[in-house]
Amino acid sequence: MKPPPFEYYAPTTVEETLTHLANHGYDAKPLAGGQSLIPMMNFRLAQPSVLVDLNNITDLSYIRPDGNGGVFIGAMTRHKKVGSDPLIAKQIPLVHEAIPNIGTPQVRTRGTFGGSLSHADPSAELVTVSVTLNGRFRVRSQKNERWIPAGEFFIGSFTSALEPEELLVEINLPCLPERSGWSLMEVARRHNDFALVGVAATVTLDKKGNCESASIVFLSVGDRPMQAHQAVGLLKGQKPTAELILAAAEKASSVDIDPGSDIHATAEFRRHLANVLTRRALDEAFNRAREN
Amino acid sequence: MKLKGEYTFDASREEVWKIFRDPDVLMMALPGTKSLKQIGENDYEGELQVHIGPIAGSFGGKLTVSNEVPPESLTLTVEGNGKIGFVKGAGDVILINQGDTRTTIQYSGEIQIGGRVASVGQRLFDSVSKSMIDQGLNKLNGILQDRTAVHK
Amino acid sequence: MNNSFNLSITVNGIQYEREVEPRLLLSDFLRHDLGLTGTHVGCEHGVCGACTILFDDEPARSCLMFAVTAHGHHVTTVEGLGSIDHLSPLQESFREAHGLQCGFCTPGFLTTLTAFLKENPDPSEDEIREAISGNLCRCTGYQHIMDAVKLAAEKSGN
Amino acid sequence: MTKHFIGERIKRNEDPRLLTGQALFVDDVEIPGMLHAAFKRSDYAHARILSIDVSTARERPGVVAIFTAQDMGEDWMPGPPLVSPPPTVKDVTFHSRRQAPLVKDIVRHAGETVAVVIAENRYIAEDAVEDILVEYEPLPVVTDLEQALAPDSPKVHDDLDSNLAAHMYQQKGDYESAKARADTIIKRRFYIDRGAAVAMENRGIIANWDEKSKQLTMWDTTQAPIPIRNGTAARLGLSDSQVRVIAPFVGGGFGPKIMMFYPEEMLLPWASKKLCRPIKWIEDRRENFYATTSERQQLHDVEMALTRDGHILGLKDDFLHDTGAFDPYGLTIPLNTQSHLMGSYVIENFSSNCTAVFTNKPIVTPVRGAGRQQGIFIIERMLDIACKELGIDPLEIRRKNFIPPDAFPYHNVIIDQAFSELIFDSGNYKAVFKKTLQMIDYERFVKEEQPRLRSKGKLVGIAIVPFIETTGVGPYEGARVQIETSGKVNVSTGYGTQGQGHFTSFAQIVSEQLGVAVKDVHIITGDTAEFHWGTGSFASRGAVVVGNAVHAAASSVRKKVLKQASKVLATPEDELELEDGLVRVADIPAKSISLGELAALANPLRGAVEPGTEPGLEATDYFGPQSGTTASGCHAMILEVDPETMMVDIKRYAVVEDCGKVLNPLIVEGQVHGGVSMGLGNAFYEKLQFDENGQILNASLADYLIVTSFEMPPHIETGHFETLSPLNKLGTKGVGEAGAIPVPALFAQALENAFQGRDLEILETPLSPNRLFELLQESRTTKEKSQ
Repeated sequence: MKPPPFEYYAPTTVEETLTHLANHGYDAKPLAGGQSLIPMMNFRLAQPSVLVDLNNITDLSYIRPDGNGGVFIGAMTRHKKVGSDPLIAKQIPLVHEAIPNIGTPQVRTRGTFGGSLSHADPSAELVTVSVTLNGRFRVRSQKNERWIPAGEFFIGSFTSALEPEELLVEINLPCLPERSGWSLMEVARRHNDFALVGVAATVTLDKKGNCESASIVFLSVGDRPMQAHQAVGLLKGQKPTAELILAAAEKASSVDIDPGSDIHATAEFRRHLANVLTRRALDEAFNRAREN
Repeated sequence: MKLKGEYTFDASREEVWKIFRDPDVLMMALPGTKSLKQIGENDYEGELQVHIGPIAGSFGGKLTVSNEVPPESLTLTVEGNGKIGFVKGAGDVILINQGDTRTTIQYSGEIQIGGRVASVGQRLFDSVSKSMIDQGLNKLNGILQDRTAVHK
Repeated sequence: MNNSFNLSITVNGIQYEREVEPRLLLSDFLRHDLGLTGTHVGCEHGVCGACTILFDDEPARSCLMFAVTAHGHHVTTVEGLGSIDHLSPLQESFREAHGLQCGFCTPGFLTTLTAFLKENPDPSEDEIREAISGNLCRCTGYQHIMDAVKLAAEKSGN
Repeated sequence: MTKHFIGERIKRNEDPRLLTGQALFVDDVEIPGMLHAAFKRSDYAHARILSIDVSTARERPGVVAIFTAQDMGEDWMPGPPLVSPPPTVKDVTFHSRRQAPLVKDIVRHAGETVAVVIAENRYIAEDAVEDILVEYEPLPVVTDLEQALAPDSPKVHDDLDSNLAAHMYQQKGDYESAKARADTIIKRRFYIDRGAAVAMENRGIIANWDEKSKQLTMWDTTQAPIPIRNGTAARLGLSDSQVRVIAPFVGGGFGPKIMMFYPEEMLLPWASKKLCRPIKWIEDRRENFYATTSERQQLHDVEMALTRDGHILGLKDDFLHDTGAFDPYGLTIPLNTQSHLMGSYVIENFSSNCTAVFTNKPIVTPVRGAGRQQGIFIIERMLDIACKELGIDPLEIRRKNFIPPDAFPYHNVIIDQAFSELIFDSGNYKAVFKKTLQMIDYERFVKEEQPRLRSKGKLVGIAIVPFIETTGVGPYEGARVQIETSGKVNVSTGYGTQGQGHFTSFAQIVSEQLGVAVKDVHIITGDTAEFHWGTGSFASRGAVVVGNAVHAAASSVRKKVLKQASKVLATPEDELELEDGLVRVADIPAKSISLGELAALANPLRGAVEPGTEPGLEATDYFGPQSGTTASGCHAMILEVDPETMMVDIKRYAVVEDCGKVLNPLIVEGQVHGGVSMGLGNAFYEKLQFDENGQILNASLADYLIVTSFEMPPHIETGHFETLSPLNKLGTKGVGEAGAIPVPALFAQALENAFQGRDLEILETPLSPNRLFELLQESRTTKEKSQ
């Protein structure tokens, strides 16, 4: 299991990188942490003819406040750094809770925030969480720069809105308003496995204690992070009673998602788990919202 | 692996049927099709360059159309071989009239995958095939609308 | 396409200059170019953890890195942790607690845990479990490995 | 009073090398000018090869040679059968079909070797493998055991009438008459699926033919170096003395590393001889799932005849056994299954038809447990079901039927894997059972804990399962023990070692005899240049068969030492003692001589030794038991299930092991822990997923789930119970596979106990959260129907 040959570039700046991407287009693949790409190359399922190694670009690894309580995260920031960052823990607790669910300790020392998002794996925690939080991504190419909302970034299985010559350089995650709660629930075969089903939820209560807004996004039940719009519709403006949460979980698992069957779980079992996890996630999220 | 789904085109059943029988259009629709040439009345031969995120592989193979009941239904059989494995599958496509400008197609079939991609790529299949089919059908719908636009 | 790359890397404190093909995996470079065969290769897709090394003192899968990416960095392999006559406290604890059988996965555990104990000298049971959850062992059922880590932590404690 | 070494928790001699990366594994061997091999394997499980085009591959720079079956002349042929069917079982049918180094015409399972590329490095070799174009005519595939025997089934070997690989009937007493007397007959069908061994080190081979010395040296991850040496010499038309096989440190075996001969094992020496270059092949993880053997798929139709009060009158089990595309290893696994179907119990009447079936799947040979786990799963499940049907307590029914301590040696009449009668030599099953119940605190849990937790909505279950393990079978092993003039002791054996601690446990046996420190005993295993005779590591036989050979050789050396010393020290032998590397006079410690000095005296440079004396302090001896020893044990478990997600959390685990005399408790406990982790895999995580086309759908460690630190119980409490085996001087019985054997039966019992009231009946293994979910759905719907 040895990777196929490729042309290799090790730029030290983003500009240099964008030039390589512009020159090679579809044949080029940026190499971030490599924790998803290199296994696929070792299996020879991925055979990029050009690799542009981002690991020598020093100024893409940072976490800083965005001024409105949210954070900017450099695309090459390693998971471990994000997981241990006090600002993230305080302002974006959902991400703080998501990090330990990513791969293994050894994967988290190499894997990067931007790499995980660009890989667009529908089973990836950060992919789901960034959509749940309404994050946005700064994307650059030689010619221009644009911000893409997380909700529009993931367009299919392992397929993002990135053009071949574009590079994801920065992630902006807003913090939750007050009276908000969050939760991430997963079921995986083994501790470190990709979740059979996972759900990330955030809720915000109004002063009367009704659900002002909510966001429920699933992983591993479709070809992209699946947003439970209908379930959220049920919650909005309502008192988050046990009955309402049950109804929302039912709606989310029966209507909002499109799970498939694979060797680890059937679609039916996935729907069942989605139901259970949504209920548990909303319970936890609303409880946290009441405390905050 | 079973494939099953539904898609509604904004065009009449006849128009949808036409493109389904037009290799040039199919070629544009099947993601990554490099070539597709008719080798018999109902047989096509082609080369497919699958490109989903980092996963890439080229398949050479045959596409056969059978059980034609114009413009209602047909069966598509594909057989492909490549470095990362092989694909074999057959699917029935039914076209359902939804008025003059809308047509729903229902497809259901079984696809077999073998070799490297089958043995280590399981987790990706379902979502990847979903993506590919959606991409393809959206493309087709786009093409259709351009055509109808031209006709008007 | 056989473009080669001049690699400069420090391994176990020694600096090496080598010309390598970009696709050469760091695991193969350490084992076959430098002859540091203590780093073992069990799956080459980043699951088993046998190939774990310390990359700038952080545990990383050497099968999921190209040697060229390690250019200008420093790496510690199991050979750098101790010697037959001077086992590190962790290595000694593995021996006392019988934390290894066939020993194939062991180098990955040792590198992972060396970094872990540095960050977390007094770990809880669950923290140890988490720390080794990215290393597969088929012989021990992990119990004696857990014991070994506790033992090493106690030792360094007093 | 001499010091004791046997039975002590002694740190392992081999560890310092393994802990510092200084232990030699096959892939660590580097030879100047070494080439690297990679195999083109079939993507299809069943297909006719129409053409193989290697022209592009040959062009690739760095490619040295490419071989297909066509290039091998007659040498492409399969080797001789490895293990013959039991001659002692009457009317046994056996169709022997073996794998070839390279397939000539028809591939019969996915992953079969079609061509080999030999190149300057592995990267290039793999590039070239991708260049090879093979044109196949796909043939219909059969993977299902029952379908395989259907008249219209595709045939794996078209020269046979059917896919029946073997048939074997064994009986004890007369089941039909027992059935006639029975108050209850319980019938069930059980399905056991296939799992992989997944040693952390994949297989690897280096072959180095030296044209000048006409010597072949082979490094191989094999569990059986001597047979590999003999077979390789025979295949290549060389004498045994021209072939040296070295099995250095091996990263886990668990059975499959013994499967002589793997295609790669036949091909590498052949190619090295042809090219006169050293060649290395290291299996990669994906290959390992296809190219290395696996085990356990069986389909059982079982009948148990009982009295109203739960006495077993008879057991009938007709089962199908999947042997994959070939059957080089004979009937070892199904023989083990039959040998364990009666478990720890007195069953006077037994009847078992075993039908081995060819399928288009990789070859089946023993994996840790080797058919025993299936047998124990059946008998223990049947007892649990009987309890429910008869309203008897699960502990009671077992106590009732245990073979009593005074019944040993207990004759089971049928033939076991050693081709001799299945005789249980020793044990005390009741006492081991009792001890296990105490360790898990069974009574209190069931009376107090469980009700309390259940009232809190916690779904907790408890289980206890006793088991036996046939171990330590022949034919024989040998060892040579020699005291060096340094006073250190050298021991060599032809046995292979894969982590079992032989460098320490064998040393302890020597130390016990010669009074030298364990660290001063140097054990050499797995090098045919060091010891000429042996069979291999299988059937949990190392401690028993090699251990006793080492013991015998060490005792002979001890005699020589005493004889010599009594002359030198002018003291009668019975007044001498061996301790701290010295021979000394018991009452006058000052009066002594070191073993090193004695060794020097035993190998003089001048003068004459007495006629008949052998030089040196050295002895070689062998041990060949008439029949195997039967170890036993008992496992207990407490688990909790999340009733919604079906995730299982094991809370407590207890094991009592009776492997006779324990040589080193530390090592025995390690063996047990490892076995349990593998058994848990077979119960809930590890299933090789084949689709109907014979494709393995989870040929990676990301999808094939071996347990991690989190899936294991927080702690496995281990207790030892020693009933010495009368069959060998040390009194040892094997323990290598024991840990894995009862786990699936135990796990199933615990789940049913946790779901009591939900009429969950588990008739299969491995399970999964998804499968458990389905079973509970089914039980619900059947309930609704019945209401």
